[in-house]
Amino acid sequence: MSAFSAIGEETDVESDDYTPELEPQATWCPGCGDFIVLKALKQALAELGKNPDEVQLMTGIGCSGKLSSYFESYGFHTIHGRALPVARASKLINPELEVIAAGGDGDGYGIGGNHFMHTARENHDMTYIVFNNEVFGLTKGQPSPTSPKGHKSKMTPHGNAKAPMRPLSMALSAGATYVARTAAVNPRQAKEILVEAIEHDGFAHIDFLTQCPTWNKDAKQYVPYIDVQDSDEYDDFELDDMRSAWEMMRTTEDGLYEGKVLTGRFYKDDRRPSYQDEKKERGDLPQTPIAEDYFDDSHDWKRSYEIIDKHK
Amino acid sequence: MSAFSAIGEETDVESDDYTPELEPQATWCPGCGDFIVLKALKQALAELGKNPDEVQLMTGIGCSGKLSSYFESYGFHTIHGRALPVARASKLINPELEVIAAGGDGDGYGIGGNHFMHTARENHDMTYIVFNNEVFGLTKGQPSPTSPKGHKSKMTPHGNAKAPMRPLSMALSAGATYVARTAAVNPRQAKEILVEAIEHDGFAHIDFLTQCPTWNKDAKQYVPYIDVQDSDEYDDFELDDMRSAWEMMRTTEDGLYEGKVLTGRFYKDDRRPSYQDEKKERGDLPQTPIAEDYFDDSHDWKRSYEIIDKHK
Amino acid sequence: MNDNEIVWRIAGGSGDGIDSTGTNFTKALMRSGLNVTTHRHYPSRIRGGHTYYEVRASPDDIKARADEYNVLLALGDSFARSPDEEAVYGNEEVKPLTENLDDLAEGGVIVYDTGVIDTDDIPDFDERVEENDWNVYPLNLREIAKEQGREVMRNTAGVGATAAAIGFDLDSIKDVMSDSMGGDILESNVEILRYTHDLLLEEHGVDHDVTVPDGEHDEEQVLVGGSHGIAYGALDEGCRFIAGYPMTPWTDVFAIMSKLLPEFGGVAEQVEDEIAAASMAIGASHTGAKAMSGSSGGGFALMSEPLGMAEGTETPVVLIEAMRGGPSTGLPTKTEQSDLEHVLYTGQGDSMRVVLAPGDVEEAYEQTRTAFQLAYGYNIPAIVLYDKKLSGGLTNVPASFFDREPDPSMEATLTEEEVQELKPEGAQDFPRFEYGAEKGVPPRPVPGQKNGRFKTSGNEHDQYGYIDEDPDNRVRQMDRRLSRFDHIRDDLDEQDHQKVHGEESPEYAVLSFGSNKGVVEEAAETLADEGWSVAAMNVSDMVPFDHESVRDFIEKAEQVFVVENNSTAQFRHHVQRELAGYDEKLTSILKYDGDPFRPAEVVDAVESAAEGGVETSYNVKIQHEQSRKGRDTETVKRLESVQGRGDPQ
Amino acid sequence: MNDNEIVWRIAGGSGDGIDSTGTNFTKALMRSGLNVTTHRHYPSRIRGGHTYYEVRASPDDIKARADEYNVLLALGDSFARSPDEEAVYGNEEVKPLTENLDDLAEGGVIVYDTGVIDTDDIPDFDERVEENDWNVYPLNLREIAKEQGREVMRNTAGVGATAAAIGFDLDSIKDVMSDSMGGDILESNVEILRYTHDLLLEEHGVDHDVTVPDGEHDEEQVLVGGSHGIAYGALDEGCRFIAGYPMTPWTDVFAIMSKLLPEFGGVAEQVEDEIAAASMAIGASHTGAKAMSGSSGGGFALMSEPLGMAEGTETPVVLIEAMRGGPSTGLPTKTEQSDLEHVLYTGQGDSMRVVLAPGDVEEAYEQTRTAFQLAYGYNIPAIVLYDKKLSGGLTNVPASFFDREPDPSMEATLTEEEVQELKPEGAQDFPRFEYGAEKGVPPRPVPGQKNGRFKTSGNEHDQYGYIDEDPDNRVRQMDRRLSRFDHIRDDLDEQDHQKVHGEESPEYAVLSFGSNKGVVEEAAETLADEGWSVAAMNVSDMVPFDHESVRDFIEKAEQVFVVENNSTAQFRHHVQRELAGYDEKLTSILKYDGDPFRPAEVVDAVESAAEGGVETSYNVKIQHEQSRKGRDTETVKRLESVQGRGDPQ
Ligand SMILES: Cc1ncc(C[n+]2csc(CCOP(=O)(O)OP(=O)(O)O)c2C)c(N)n1
Ligand SMILES: Cc1ncc(C[n+]2csc(CCOP(=O)(O)OP(=O)(O)O)c2C)c(N)n1
Ligand code: SF4
Ligand code: SF4
Ligand SMILES: [Mg+2]
Ligand SMILES: [Mg+2]
Repeated sequence: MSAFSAIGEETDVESDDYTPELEPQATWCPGCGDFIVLKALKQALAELGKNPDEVQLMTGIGCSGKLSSYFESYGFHTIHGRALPVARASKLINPELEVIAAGGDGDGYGIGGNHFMHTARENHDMTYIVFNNEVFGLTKGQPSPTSPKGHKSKMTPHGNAKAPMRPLSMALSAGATYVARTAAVNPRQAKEILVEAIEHDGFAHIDFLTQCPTWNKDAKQYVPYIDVQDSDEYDDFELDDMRSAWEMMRTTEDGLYEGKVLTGRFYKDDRRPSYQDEKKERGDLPQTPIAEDYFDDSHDWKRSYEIIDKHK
Repeated sequence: MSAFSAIGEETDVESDDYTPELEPQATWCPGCGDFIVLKALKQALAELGKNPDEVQLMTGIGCSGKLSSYFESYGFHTIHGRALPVARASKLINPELEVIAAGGDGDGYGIGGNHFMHTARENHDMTYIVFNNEVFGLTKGQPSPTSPKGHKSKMTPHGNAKAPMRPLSMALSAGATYVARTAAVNPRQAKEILVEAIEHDGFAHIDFLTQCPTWNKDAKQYVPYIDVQDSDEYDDFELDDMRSAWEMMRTTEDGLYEGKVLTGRFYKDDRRPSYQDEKKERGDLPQTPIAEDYFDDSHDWKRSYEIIDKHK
Repeated sequence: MNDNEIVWRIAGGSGDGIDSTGTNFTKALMRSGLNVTTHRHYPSRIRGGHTYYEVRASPDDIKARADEYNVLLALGDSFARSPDEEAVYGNEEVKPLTENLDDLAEGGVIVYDTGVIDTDDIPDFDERVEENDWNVYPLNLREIAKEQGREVMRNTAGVGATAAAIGFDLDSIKDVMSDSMGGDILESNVEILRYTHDLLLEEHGVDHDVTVPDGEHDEEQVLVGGSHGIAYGALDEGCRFIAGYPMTPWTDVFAIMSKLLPEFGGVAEQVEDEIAAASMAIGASHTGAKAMSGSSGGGFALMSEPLGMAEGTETPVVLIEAMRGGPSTGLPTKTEQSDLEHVLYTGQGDSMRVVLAPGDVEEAYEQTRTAFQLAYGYNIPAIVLYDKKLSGGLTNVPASFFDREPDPSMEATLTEEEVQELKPEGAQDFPRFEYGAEKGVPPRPVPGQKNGRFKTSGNEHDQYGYIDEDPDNRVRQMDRRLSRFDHIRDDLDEQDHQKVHGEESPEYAVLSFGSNKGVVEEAAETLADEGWSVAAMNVSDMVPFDHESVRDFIEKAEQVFVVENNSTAQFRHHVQRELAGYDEKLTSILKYDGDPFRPAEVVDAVESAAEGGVETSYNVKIQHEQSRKGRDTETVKRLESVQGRGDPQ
Repeated sequence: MNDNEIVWRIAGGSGDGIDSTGTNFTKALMRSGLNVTTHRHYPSRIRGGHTYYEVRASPDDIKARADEYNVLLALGDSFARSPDEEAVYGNEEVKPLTENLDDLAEGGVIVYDTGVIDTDDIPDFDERVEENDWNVYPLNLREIAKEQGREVMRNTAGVGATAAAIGFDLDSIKDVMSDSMGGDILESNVEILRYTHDLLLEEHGVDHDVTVPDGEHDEEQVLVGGSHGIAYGALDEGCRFIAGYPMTPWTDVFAIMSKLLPEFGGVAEQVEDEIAAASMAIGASHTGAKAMSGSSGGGFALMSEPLGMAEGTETPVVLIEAMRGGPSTGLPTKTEQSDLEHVLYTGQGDSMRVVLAPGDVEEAYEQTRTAFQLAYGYNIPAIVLYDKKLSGGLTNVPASFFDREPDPSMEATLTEEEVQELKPEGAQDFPRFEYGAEKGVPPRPVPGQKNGRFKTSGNEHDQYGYIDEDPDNRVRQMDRRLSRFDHIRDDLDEQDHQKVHGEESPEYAVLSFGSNKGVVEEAAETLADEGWSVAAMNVSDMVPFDHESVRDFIEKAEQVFVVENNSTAQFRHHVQRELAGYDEKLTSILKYDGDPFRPAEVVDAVESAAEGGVETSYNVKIQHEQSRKGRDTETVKRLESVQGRGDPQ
């Protein structure tokens, strides 16, 4: 029997089961897009029938990072920019957990950008939600890597001189196998995409447009949005064709700053094995979760004495 | 008169003028590709008539990082992965210097990957040479982010489980405005590309294939190589068209691990202003080098007392 | 409470403009001729959550926040929940009143907004009012503001009412308001100000003796905080480059510099992380500019490796560290002095940096200038260590304090002419790391200077900067680099940072560092007034340490109380490390609940500890032993009012 | 030199296989029944550059490298320049001979390769040979190897020749060779071994008294270094996860673990940087595995912030820090003990970590196990601090030393059954940070356990792990976390790490930490043999410090010499910090030229310092004062032979 009976248990859960009694009420500002991420995530996990005890949520630091305070599961509020490596290891030690990482655009594309790139390259099996509000929320409105050129703040009185980074095409170039963008203004799509991302075996990246009415008035409204899957104009790319996906992503990224909000799935590759599977295949990761061994009294713990002969 | 008379001075230099008397002889292993980077860089700067005193070379840590020991100019051997931010600031303080940054594939794509991405995004005007030997050289053969899948080493006895990262398409997606790959086996092309990169106004990235005969026997020979500009098979992409460049880069990146060594220029964009110019345009960077002010006795040093009224 | 002062507090929801209203009122008090200090309390949250802003004002010399306060303006927390979610903290709205009653002095004044707060929701409110003799003035501020057209004017309405309650003339308030507003907005604000002022007098009459004292300044004052001191010191010293990444509370300095540098002919960069920030400051400095970076907590932790690069390459740079509650993300918006050891020692190898911890706004300005002078005089990194308290607390300083000459000079940097003169005959490179250099500091050329080229490396290097692992070269370079500290100490001796405040040879001595300066001085004064034989010293020079002054101070006293805002007595241990003694003589007075000390807390702790006691009536800990061992054998008496949410037992 | 020992050195070019030849010879000496210790010198460069490998062998108990050596096998540096560049270090090839003459004992033996080295290029070679009574055996090893078909067999050829010169039986050498080779390769190696052995005897005859002593071990021995000790300790304690990034000298542990973990049912990850490495170890531990990471110098500096996360979230993790010369990139391949302060204090806020510094291979094994026990017993990060010397120096240990039970248990981690039992009635979450927990350690559930879910955060949090900035909660949580150190100290007291070696109440005491254990013990023995009243103590417990034992040791002596490998006396200051005393009693003996101490250096320094002297005949510094101030008023007498390249004067 597993030492972790919450895992894989048949569960009948509702969205509300992911609401913590101690912090049922998120303290984000009125109108903040982050509320919708929380709601969509609850719905997605309920739809997937996940027991809160089998979900490990790792968050960064930012308004977005507080997600783990308002979501009832195992929750690890890490440090700024480092949710991904913490999550990666969690999944390696217990691949049966549902591991979700989340954080802001500053957290994930700024200070944590290198982890983002390398986690995508390695195709770790997990879901990564980036709350993209095009601004540093928690520290009060400084430009983030996705802020539009010209964004004004205390830090940039003459407007941001930097061009925004391109989260979708970067994720793809880096190696992510599921890439989507959704928006807080479209909670139905958000939930669906979350379900797909969680079900995907490999690194699933969701760029989640979350308006920040407090610090980013310009980008406040992500409406009207276009769902590329529902659109005749934009649906002529193949989800599993990298080259056409890349083109569509560039169009989408440029569009955001020209007022055209394109959302939907942009890439999905089911052929590339996840990192966990690659490691297992090479004999570099045990077939059963390492976490189980510590609770298994019959586990055979190999000791150094067994290999000491080579030093004789 | 400038406080830096080496800058822009008409100079008649030869390749040998960049050879330091104290370390004329690089200590790389016999057959190491790094020798060719050094040689090509000397030739390129001689061709451009640069005074060694107007060149600021910033290097990372690695076999590659020792470039600054063997090259006669102002030389700053920084720390692992951080040559780019050091170089960026140098160029902001004195845009008239010729700033060149260099380091290994581990240094630049691994630990320093985030600086690489953001320096490209911001399009800082400088040349960045990555010695890509597909391995950690100085620390003795561990896999680097560009090591082929399956690379064996002490650290990976069953072979590397990670897919290599894609330096060219990443640079492009990130925002670099000049992207090329050359190889130590092709010193003529290397020199030409270096000349172009140094002349380019913006972030010029060169992925320089440097065989490491000591730790990476597999990748030892980058021959036969194909110069895409000279090839009928591969020259049907446009240097200034992002989409076709991206496709060509993917082909080139994949090819390397299949034994097809494609080199040459892959992207060049002369329209996007450099970061220095963006900042100047917004009034966020003075028109003349800040470094000059400290040597200019007539410079008017504004003081805090001039703005103290707002606190009254 | 001192009769000759007023301590006014405005409380409300985070994001409700409490901060700017408080600052404006402070300015008005200052312009009326009073000395002021401010203290701000806020949660790590953007909107909502209880926050307050307190100003103490007096014609006397004041150095710290007050022990209690006597005027409360309680606005409601306007924090609105998302319509999609249900609010559950039912009493959040009344917090601006409930949370602020404990510290309100007897006979104090309360003005509150009946539009949001219903005192029926507050247990024992009327009893407490009676017991404490509070003077309560309820007004429907929200309604009044709404009627005048804009609900946000609630703050102004409240200000008008409290002004009436304490007899503060509206003119200086209007004066301040007109600095930042004009036209219709100014007019309607002035109108509402006057309206509630008159209304309060009409409806309630004023029948208490809490009134604003009169004062007069000799000269014009400015209202500034530690962050201004640091930023202006840097600018006046010719700093023209900053790179950073936002982090509370360091962001203040970064924002001031980012705004001003373009005007001052410099450049500011917000970059991808703190590693890049510190590396860029080093690159900028190497290229000839006076440069700085900085951060708080985890951001500074990321600078450990670049800081070492500055040490190893002898590149001058000034780094700023603004402390907050730790470890890890800790208490992001609260104050603490717990990064001392981190700043002293982070980074591999023998550390080689200057560390100064200024005690107030003036010291922040002056010591930042000193940090630049030492950094660029000795080609060494210099760190200015301060905290959230010093950063955000405002105080008045004579405007003339800032009337000083800028000094962009870099003592240990060469001009191109000097390079030509000093370059050894026949050498290809410049000997940037010459063994025999005066004071251990070989001066540096700047890239672009003809014949100045040199190498530099974080690896051990020879006199030209080429990597060199020869043991003898190593020892010579290490000794040369270390020898600089003697000369730096000599320079600092001239600045006389460590001064004794109080008796020459007291029975009791109070030792502190950094931002506790004013608190400890005021506490010592109170103790002296009570007849104690006491003196205080606040230490700024962390490295190189001022052995002579501190030893002398300790030697002369019979018992020494080391006051600091952290839980492991870092400063006391630093003293022990440097002076190798005084085991029995030192007693720690520690506070680490996120709030700064008040003078009364220090007085109380000293009184208890002097008798060998270990208890105080505050959240303050007395520790007689010097080490971690024995930590839980002592007792802390805590305020029992709050038990922490979710007690599982 | 001791008569009963042989100290054999093989010198050549980096990359020429000096290392494996040396290790094989060492094994052969061990198998012949001798005790061995090794020391390796190499440049931060892959191929070329002078390197040597030294083994000391004796039937006696030996604890350190020898003061001098008596057999040199000088191979040429085969380092070939790139054909495109001109070689200019004309004499690089002879360095394996020239660089090694200073330490060669009188009457010593030299075997060198005339195929590469021409002694005419060496100034005064013949005079020095005569003066020192050296026995020189030139052989054209390169030529011989070439003739036998493979130039790389030069090393084997040299080994055969030195074996002949010191009367060492070829059997144990052959035996060792056959472990790693077979077939033709083995055969031709054995052939050349025998060939040069016989040739030397034939051509030269042997006429000196330097011979390999006889010895016998009671039981079978294994040849291991500190890195094996650490890795095997970790494995036996059930560590099944490592994440890292290569860095000298930490790479050794990382490589051993990376190779073995898959065999042991664990997982190893080389990741993008050290921030990720430490973060991953924390993530792995959080998910229920015993996990570790580690680095050296700058790599560990990058772990500062994740280390704080482990402290703040009370996630157990073991970090390994392997010191090398600093600051910054420093001396990457040389040894130093200069990261002590860094490891103790890096990271913002009051530090909360265990730090142990083992002194030899056995301690490395045992203290690594202890580190895991404490980490997982107290949910706290524990750091093992060692250095390049301990990492790379090999020594023999009885094989039975490793015959121990594995212990994967995690004392402060719950099973799912325990979670159900302990979960408070009606609570939705598990109170992972309960105030009242025994020993201050609330045990933790593991993700996936039913009903175990909890929150954790680097922010201050309440008993369930929710962010909570309430001052009272803060104080309680801090006090609880700090209270663990008392209990940890109690646990460590049982291990008795700090032992006195020598007299009970000596006149002179020698205090050291970490890898200087053997050196200092041997030095104390020498001094005792010379009639000094002396004792030594090596300290391992850095945090929590063993106040009692160290104070007692210092109290009992009249003068205490603190021996350490760094320039700022970090350990001495740590002692002062912890004990708040002994200003006058402590004298530092410092070495920071990149090489480890030899016993004779300590003896010499103690002899000088005991008289109040400040000079030694080595690159060793005596410092009587305790602080940086005064640094350049004292003198270091250096070996004058090397002035460092490129003296500009
Ligand atoms: C190392 C470090 N640097 C800086 C900070 C301060 N900080 C906290 S959140 C944040 C950025 C928040 O922006 P984002 O990641 O976009 O999240 P948001 O608040 O917008 O959701 C910063 C800079 C920190 N906590 N740690
Ligand atoms: C922070 C830090 N981590 C690790 C190291 C150790 N280190 C030095 S060079 C290097 C990698 C070298 O690989 P690469 O960058 O590809 O350069 P190469 O030697 O192959 O030219 C590493 C890991 C270091 N110096 N600093
Ligand atoms: S500041 Fe912006 S991102 Fe943060 S909670 Fe408020 S609206 Fe949301
Ligand atoms: S190890 Fe490889 S990269 Fe380094 S110098 Fe040798 S051949 Fe070149
Ligand atoms: Mg954001
Ligand atoms: Mg490499």
